[in-house]
Amino acid sequence: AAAQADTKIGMITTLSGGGAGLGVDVRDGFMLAIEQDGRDGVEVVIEDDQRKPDAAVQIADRMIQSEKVDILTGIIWSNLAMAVVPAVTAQGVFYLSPNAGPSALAGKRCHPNYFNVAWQNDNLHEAAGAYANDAGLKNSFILAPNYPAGKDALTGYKRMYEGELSGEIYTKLGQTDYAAEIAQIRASGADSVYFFLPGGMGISFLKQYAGSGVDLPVVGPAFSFDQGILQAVGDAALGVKNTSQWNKDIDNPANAAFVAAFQEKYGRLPSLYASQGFDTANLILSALDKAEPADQDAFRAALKAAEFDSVRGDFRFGDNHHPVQDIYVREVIKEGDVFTNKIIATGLTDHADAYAGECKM
Amino acid sequence: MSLLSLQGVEASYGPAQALFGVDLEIAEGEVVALMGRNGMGKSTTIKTICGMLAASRGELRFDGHDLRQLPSHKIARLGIGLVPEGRRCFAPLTVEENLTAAARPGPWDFKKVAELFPRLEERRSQKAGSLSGGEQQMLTISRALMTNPRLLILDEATEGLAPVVRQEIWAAIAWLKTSAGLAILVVDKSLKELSAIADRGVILNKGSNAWEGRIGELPADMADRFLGV
Amino acid sequence: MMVTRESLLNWAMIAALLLVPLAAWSLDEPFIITLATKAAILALAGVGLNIALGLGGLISLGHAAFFGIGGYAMGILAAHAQNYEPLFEWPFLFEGSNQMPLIWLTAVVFSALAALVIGALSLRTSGVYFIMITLAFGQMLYYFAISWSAYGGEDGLSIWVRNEFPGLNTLDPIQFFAIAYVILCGALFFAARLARSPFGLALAAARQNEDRVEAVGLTPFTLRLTAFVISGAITGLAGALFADLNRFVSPTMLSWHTSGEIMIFVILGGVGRLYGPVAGAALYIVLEHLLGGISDYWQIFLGVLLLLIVLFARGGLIGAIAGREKAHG
Amino acid sequence: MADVVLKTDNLCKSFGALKASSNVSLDLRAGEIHALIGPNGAGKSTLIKQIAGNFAPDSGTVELLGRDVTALDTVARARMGLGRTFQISALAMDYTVLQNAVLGALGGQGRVFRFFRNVMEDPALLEVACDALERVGLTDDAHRRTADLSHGQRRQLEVAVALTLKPKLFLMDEPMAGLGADGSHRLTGFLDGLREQAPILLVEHDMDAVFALADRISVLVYGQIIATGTAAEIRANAEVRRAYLGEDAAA
Amino acid sequence: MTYILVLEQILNGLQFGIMLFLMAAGLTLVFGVMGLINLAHGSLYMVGAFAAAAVAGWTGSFLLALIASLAAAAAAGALMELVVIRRLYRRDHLDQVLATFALILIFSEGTRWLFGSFPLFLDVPSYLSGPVTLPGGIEYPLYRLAIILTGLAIAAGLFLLIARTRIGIQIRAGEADREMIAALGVDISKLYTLVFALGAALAGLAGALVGAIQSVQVGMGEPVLILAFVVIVIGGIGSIKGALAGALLVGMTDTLGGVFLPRLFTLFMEPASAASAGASLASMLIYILMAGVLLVRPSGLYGGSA
Ligand SMILES: Nc1ncnc2c1ncn2[C@@H]1O[C@H](COP(=O)(O)OP(=O)(O)OP(=O)(O)O)[C@@H](O)[C@H]1O
Ligand SMILES: Nc1ncnc2c1ncn2[C@@H]1O[C@H](COP(=O)(O)OP(=O)(O)OP(=O)(O)O)[C@@H](O)[C@H]1O
Ligand SMILES: [Mg+2]
Ligand SMILES: [Mg+2]
Repeated sequence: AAAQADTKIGMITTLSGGGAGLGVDVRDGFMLAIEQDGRDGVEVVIEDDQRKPDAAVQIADRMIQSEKVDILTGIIWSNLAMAVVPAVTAQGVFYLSPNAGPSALAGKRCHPNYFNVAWQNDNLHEAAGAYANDAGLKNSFILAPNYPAGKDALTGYKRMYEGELSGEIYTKLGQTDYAAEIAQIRASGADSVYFFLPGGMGISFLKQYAGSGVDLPVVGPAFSFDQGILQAVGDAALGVKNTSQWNKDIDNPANAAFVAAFQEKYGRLPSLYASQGFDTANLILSALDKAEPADQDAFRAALKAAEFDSVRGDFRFGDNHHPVQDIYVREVIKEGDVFTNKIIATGLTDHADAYAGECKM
Repeated sequence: MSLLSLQGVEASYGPAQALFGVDLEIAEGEVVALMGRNGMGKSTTIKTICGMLAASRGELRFDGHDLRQLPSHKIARLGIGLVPEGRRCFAPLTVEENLTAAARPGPWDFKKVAELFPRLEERRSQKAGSLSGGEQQMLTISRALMTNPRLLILDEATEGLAPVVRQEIWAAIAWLKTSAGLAILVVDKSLKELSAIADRGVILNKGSNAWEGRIGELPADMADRFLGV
Repeated sequence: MMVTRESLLNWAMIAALLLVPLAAWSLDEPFIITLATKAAILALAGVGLNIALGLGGLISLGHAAFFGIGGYAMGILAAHAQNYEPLFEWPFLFEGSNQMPLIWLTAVVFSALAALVIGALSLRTSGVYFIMITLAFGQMLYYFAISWSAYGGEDGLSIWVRNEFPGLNTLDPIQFFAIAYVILCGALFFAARLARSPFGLALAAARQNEDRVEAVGLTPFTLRLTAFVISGAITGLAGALFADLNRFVSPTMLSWHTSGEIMIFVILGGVGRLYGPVAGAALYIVLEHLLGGISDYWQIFLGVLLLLIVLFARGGLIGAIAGREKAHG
Repeated sequence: MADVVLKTDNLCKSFGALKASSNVSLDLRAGEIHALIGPNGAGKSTLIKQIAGNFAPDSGTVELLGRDVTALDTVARARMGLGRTFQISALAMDYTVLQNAVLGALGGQGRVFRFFRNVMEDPALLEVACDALERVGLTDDAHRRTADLSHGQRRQLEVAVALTLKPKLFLMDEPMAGLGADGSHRLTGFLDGLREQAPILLVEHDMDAVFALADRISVLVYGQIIATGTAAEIRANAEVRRAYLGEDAAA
Repeated sequence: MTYILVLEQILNGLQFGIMLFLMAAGLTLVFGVMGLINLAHGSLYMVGAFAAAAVAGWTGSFLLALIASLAAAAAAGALMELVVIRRLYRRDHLDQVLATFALILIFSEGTRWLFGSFPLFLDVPSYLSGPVTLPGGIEYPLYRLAIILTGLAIAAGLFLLIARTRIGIQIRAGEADREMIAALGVDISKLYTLVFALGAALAGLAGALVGAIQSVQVGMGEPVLILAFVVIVIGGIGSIKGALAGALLVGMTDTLGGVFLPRLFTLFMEPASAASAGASLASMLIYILMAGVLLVRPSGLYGGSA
């Protein structure tokens, strides 16, 4: 029985400033699904959080108190999620994360009304560690920025990786020059490099790495090799392996339709973030088919069932409401003028996260 | 024809009016003394001439040019050299740099200025800010000369100087008048020296003209009333 | 005291800051109340900064340090109170606290201490160097907080429920607003008295002419340091309230952007105007709120508006409305 | 001999190669005006700054009221009773005349760390301040902004602020500078009366004022005192005439 | 750790310092000469990088891209000066802070509006790419060597311009007393527009040079802006020599601190936490350096009176 009453979805995401690209992608993917569905009675309100935690908290308050939204989504960054999610779920509203999956929310602080549609933060790093074993890498040099997500990243990699570490470095958050780190890599005798440097940091690192003459294989999570920023990295990224739960060449009808529709509507290839936005919207719509958010238990069960056509193919939630999914290894290639990825292997199959056990729900 | 001519000039600092109609004429090669008690508008008159303060009414002409239309630097380039009240040398610059900054082609250059004030030659590469008061005063006079002006304006140029130096400066002014043929507008409190050198005196009182004529002929009651002597 | 246009305006402003949320309360628009609370708290931070900046002429670009310390005082005390993990056991067992008065006291004490240390070092410099050295200390704390994993690092610390105040329900927006409003009024009253006190006279004189103050036998350094400490303490108190408003604290509160924003409230309202920060914070928040909906590029409009205000409304908002003359004594 | 309130002993101060003070020893006695004259750049202001505590001398000592104060800073010396006027007016320009005077009174009283009482309504401070303004003749201008005062009035205000401190001696660096003839006359008369209250070390280029006022005159040339004596003695000194006064000064 | 690696890291510090200098030079010029706090200097850096990326995209020529960065940033700077900055000289620093903060918003979002939210591509030209082997066997990217040399040449040129030429002297005179220099017949407004455009062009060039090895994106100027402020304050405001010294000091401290502190910490901590604790301290290091320098020399290394 389709829900007849109006459903209001609030999207809080980053639409201005340096990190806006990710927010724009999530929003565009999300709205594409909503428009394709075209049903009446679903209203989406979108607000820019400027990547400021306090702004995000206030927008959430407003959406809940004034606009009376039933569901919130959209946040890109872990620190904003940590600020917003607990307060939102405590007020009895559903939150679906289209990106960010901080470990606390997967473990000790999990909540029945919180669902993560993307990944737990460690997932892609774990897959990279597993891939390193498969690829026979025995002596990795690993680096990440010195903040919680960075530490989680290296921890995630080390959780799966079985070889030796020739070096482990935490860089400054927002650092743009990596000459010193690259020199250390050169001197370390490593056989490969694993790095997690999101956004501009990754672009800088790769360009400088390519120019340094160091020639070791590089592995990273998808964040530094995604559609939005690959063009800015250019040739420097060619051949790099990266891990992702999605790519545009995953072979299923939902994905093919999504890629084509996205390209048609926005004139660019969809990114990982767009796919996550798209999946989030479709998940919500599938649950709305079964229950109203006001009927919390029913709606929660409908979400948990996750009966929608994910662009990733198989998709299901674990007990802590985080995905259990395959994570692939991609390689950066050039198609015509455009840099993009193709899947070359599967890193982890049906993988859940390491914190599920801590979640008591 | 007069070189500089002011007619009915009025000017204000924000809401406070300071000049209420000042008239002033200076001919080529003439030395005019502008006099008056403290706060009567002498420096303000000078600032309006130099374009540092806008006249709200009246006419200001220099050599046929309407000064009210011109920004400060263009006025200076017409040939007006200013020695301002309170010295205002460029403190972080050396003596030589102070002079170079102002230099424009003409007979006055560093060598000639150094002849007039040999002390400056000795202090050539000292920062102007650490010069003694008198040295700074010499520097600002030299700086104005380096612009090779036709009209030199001296606002309290002998303030704070030792009597000997003061005599030197008066001698220099006299020399500028006779040998260099400069027109000079001079503000100073020393009546004795002014009457020796100036062709004419103009007294301001509360922002407008109170008396004009040869200083020697200033009636005693006026001197008392307008100058306090 | 003479009734000037400025004092009328001040009364109007402080009344509006009270009436708007009251109206919103009766119309059941809790978010407007939240906005007003935010304005009141940020104005409080501005009032703190204004004591250093307007009265003492100390342009501090590091006040986020105190704002953040206040925030972390709240975060740490409340987190321990929630976890039942004692904060320390010696000399006595302390399990944190979720009582606002105790949190405020902690915030004030620690931000004052920080201001004492930072001020004592920074006040050896002046002018632009002072601006930058305060910024440096702010950044040090910022980077420290980012990597301080015990309290969440860059992710920050989240508190589910607002802390408690005896006799009030702080979760009710209007009641929490009332707390912030009363504190703001208290700070304004204090700042007004301070400006006219012997200390205020000497402090402002040190801003205008240091030599003169020394020559009458007063030490500008001590005057400034005292002002800096008072200023930091008030801003720290604002930080604790702000964290409570969001039920969240993170290193963002310590970043130089935050310092810049607090400073912008002060400048926007009018430097040295007692109520300047109130006007500035309110305007900024309203603008941010109204423009946010216009387009993705709304910050362009915000920029243009700010620019117009600086260029054409000299003396800030209050200056533009009430006239340039500052009221003295 | 009258009490010595200020004494410098062999003060030396160099800026690089330049000796701005070399072995300067002078004293100021109760009830006198001691004028310090000398060519521009002779080191008068530098000496004043060493006495006031702005510059530390390279060697030598400064004694104030019988105490060695060489190691003390400006504030401490001001508290001991050293009143001062500056060569370039140092006043709080945004304040009213009265506020500047009250500031002086506050400094004199020393209890500045009070955060609640209204300073401009403190009768004790106001009395001191108004009294000082009265003495310099600025009572009518008490509520004007200092920035709007004429140059001469600012000089008077400087003296008034110094007076509020009830100083035991004055240092004055060119107080006549920039004053017109009438201003100089008035100030001369005023300083004349002031010496009873506190002796003055006066740096001045206005010879009319110096000769009218000074009990003793010291002449500083190239950082050295070349002569000390009464007005008549100094006027007659050939070296002083050559270095400073010029030939027609004796007339 | 071999001495080669140490040498290489010193070279890296030098190179990072030079990059900072390029940014700081324009800032210190404008700051010292015109007494203006220009927070929007970082925006000019961004304008330079975007202009370069756009032109490199159209023409494929890196040289043209550099020229475009100079021209675009200079033009943006001149425009900014004529429209906004010129009204701010006589205002106090606070008005300048607010106005130039507003300019940041306008520039950043304006750029995003023009170029979109995603980073742009700008790469090192092939004739400057790849490593070269230096005496002693150090392999070092050619492009970074080129940056070092360019930076040093610019430092020398600027120093001569300001210290020796008449224009330089007039600029400094204007800094001391703007009204007076105008009254002496110098067109100080034009001079200031020029200086501002020059400072902007330097920032733009820095943006383009650095953009080739970093990411060209909105907001790229802000982190560097703070570093550049740190540099000029350490060096002493207005001093080109100081900016160079400050930049090298900051570059060295940051690079070497980042490399050696974690190692130092391993002496008494286990590796993972040493890496993290060392990195934390390293990120605070330049601010500690700045505070330290200012405590000893309150107006910077080469600053006059504050
Ligand atoms: N910057 C200013 N702002 C406001 N008022 C001013 C300013 N400068 C001067 N005035 C006022 O303008 C009037 C004329 O001042 P001006 O400086 O022209 O006098 P002056 O004749 O040069 O006196 P002095 O001999 O003391 O230099 C005075 O009443 C003075 O108070
Ligand atoms: N900080 C300094 N650095 C270098 N030289 C200085 C400094 N201060 C003063 N001087 C020099 O010391 C000498 C004495 O200066 P001082 O100001 O004491 O002279 P003064 O006797 O007060 O002269 P005036 O009567 O002109 O005011 C001058 O030659 C001056 O250039
Ligand atoms: Mg005058
Ligand atoms: Mg002197």
